[in-house]
Amino acid sequence: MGYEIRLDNFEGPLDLLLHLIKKNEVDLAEIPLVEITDQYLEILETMQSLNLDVAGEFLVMAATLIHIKSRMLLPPSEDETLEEDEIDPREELVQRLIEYQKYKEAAAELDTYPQLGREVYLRHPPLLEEGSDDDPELEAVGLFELVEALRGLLKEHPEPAFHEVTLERLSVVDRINTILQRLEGSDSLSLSDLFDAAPSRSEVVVSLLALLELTKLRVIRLLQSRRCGEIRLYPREVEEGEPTAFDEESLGYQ
Amino acid sequence: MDTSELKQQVEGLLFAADEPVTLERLSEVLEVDKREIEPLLWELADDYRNQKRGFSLEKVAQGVQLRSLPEHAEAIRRLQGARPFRFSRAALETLAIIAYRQPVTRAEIEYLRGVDSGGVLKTLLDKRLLRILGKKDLPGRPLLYGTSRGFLEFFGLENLSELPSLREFSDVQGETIFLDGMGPHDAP
Amino acid sequence: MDTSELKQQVEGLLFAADEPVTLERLSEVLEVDKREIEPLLWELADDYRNQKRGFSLEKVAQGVQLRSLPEHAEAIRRLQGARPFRFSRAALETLAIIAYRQPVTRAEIEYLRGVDSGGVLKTLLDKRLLRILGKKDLPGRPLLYGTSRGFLEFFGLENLSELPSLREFSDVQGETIFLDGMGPHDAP
Repeated sequence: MGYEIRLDNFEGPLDLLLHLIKKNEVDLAEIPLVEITDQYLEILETMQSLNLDVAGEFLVMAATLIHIKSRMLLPPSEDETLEEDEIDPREELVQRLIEYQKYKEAAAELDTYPQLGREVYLRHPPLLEEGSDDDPELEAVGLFELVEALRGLLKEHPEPAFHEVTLERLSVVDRINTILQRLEGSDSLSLSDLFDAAPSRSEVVVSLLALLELTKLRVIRLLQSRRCGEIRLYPREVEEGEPTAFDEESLGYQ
Repeated sequence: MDTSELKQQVEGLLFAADEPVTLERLSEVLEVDKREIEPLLWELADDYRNQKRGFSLEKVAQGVQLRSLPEHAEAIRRLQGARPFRFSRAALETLAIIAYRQPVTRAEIEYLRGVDSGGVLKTLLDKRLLRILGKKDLPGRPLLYGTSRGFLEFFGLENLSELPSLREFSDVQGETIFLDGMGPHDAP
Repeated sequence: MDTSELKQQVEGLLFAADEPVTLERLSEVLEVDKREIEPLLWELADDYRNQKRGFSLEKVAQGVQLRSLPEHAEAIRRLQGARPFRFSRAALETLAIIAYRQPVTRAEIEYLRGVDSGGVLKTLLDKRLLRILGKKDLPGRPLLYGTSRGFLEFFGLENLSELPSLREFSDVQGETIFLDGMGPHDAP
């Protein structure tokens, strides 16, 4: 082809086809299908001869193109009998390319809109403690929100490997004390502050147990400023005589 | 409460809100008629512009919200030590398809894009830019996807009608279609 | 950058900062001498006071921060408080676990959620979305929870088999899902 093409520069076979069509300076209504098909197959062959993976979608499209090409070679009379109940695959491909092109353009235009975290930033107001203690009221909520809540939860705890937890009793105590240390001298901590970039499952579980203990012991409060918002830890005011550090015995983990 | 006090309070609420606030909500919270509050919002928006304040009042997702100015984005990023957020092309294409065609199934998206879109859908759901609208009345009852309020907030849109209009190609015959305006991947 | 532009940018940074910012940090981020920035901070603080803005610039913890006014605390609480959607995430999660995993004990729910769920369970029972199905044959005989008729009515379901299948979600996630095959883990 005389120029280098990398498949991973393309979103998929439709994207690659649009590229070839543009390269050949033709219009969608008059795609020189034989030529385009040959070019497309040539690229795939080059990729394969270089032992580069070609995603299945590209191969499926190759098969479609070959199918269309072979149909175009059939005598037209036979074609007509097929047209009754079958969509012309060439017509279908052109329609898909048109549609794809439309959304591709819309996506590019959407990308020019000011976006949060790129052009625009918001205030992150601190939450007022009182606001979030009320009981949840029942108001319209969709069934799918229910499922999404569960999905979010499972995303956070992907595998049910609860047997890993059992040997972590010392760590719960350590974790509690680490959390208290971190909380010292700050107004609040976000839940995500407690974890490294990629916490192990047992780390997460131990931290959650630690938070549970701390909440039970009324040492901290867990508050959320909005539904599904970030959860933050707030220290409760320590009254005289309350323990400020914890050992295993005081937690019943002996 | 006199007008200047009310205006101050409206600003205080906008300042403390963590999501776009509707006029109704402001009226409810302040127990003041909407018609009294609305002009104050536009006064505030004008104040910010005329006095060259460091933020603006924008209409977003059927409400109003204080937002930083685009020309400060870089300095804000330096302050926060953050990188600019960038969507992948796959994510943008998928979002665009869903935004224009909702409710839409995963199969429809994949047919249009020509590639598996499960991973992208998951990412967009996790970022709360999408939501599940229900199930399609088809064998297998596939889920129907749509954009969420978060989508509007993310792109600073008041509602979906503010999306860029799709270029319509009524029929193929005789149309010169996409020789211009191709995406960024044309170069070898 | 002229002074009014610099002032605007300082305000923009204070607006977007999520914690108090020191003068040093502002100077570093804007690459402008502290002595140029400091007077602007006091100008801003004066502006807010004189123009009766809905927030103020306060010195806190070695830095400065935009803060809401104490006299607006009540209204802000109302704004942040009663939101239109009051189904908390905790309630939704708990309800979802029970719907898909019933009969289920409190310990199982808390294991999955990682937090105490007693309060939420009580609320959901009060709202008649749950019912007690019996007791589990385990030490301590923990209660078994399930969803009620009220739950079906609330979500407009004829019966539980109409719940969206989790497999549809696992398809999107590209992972296998979990709930079947979770053993009992009620023991402490």
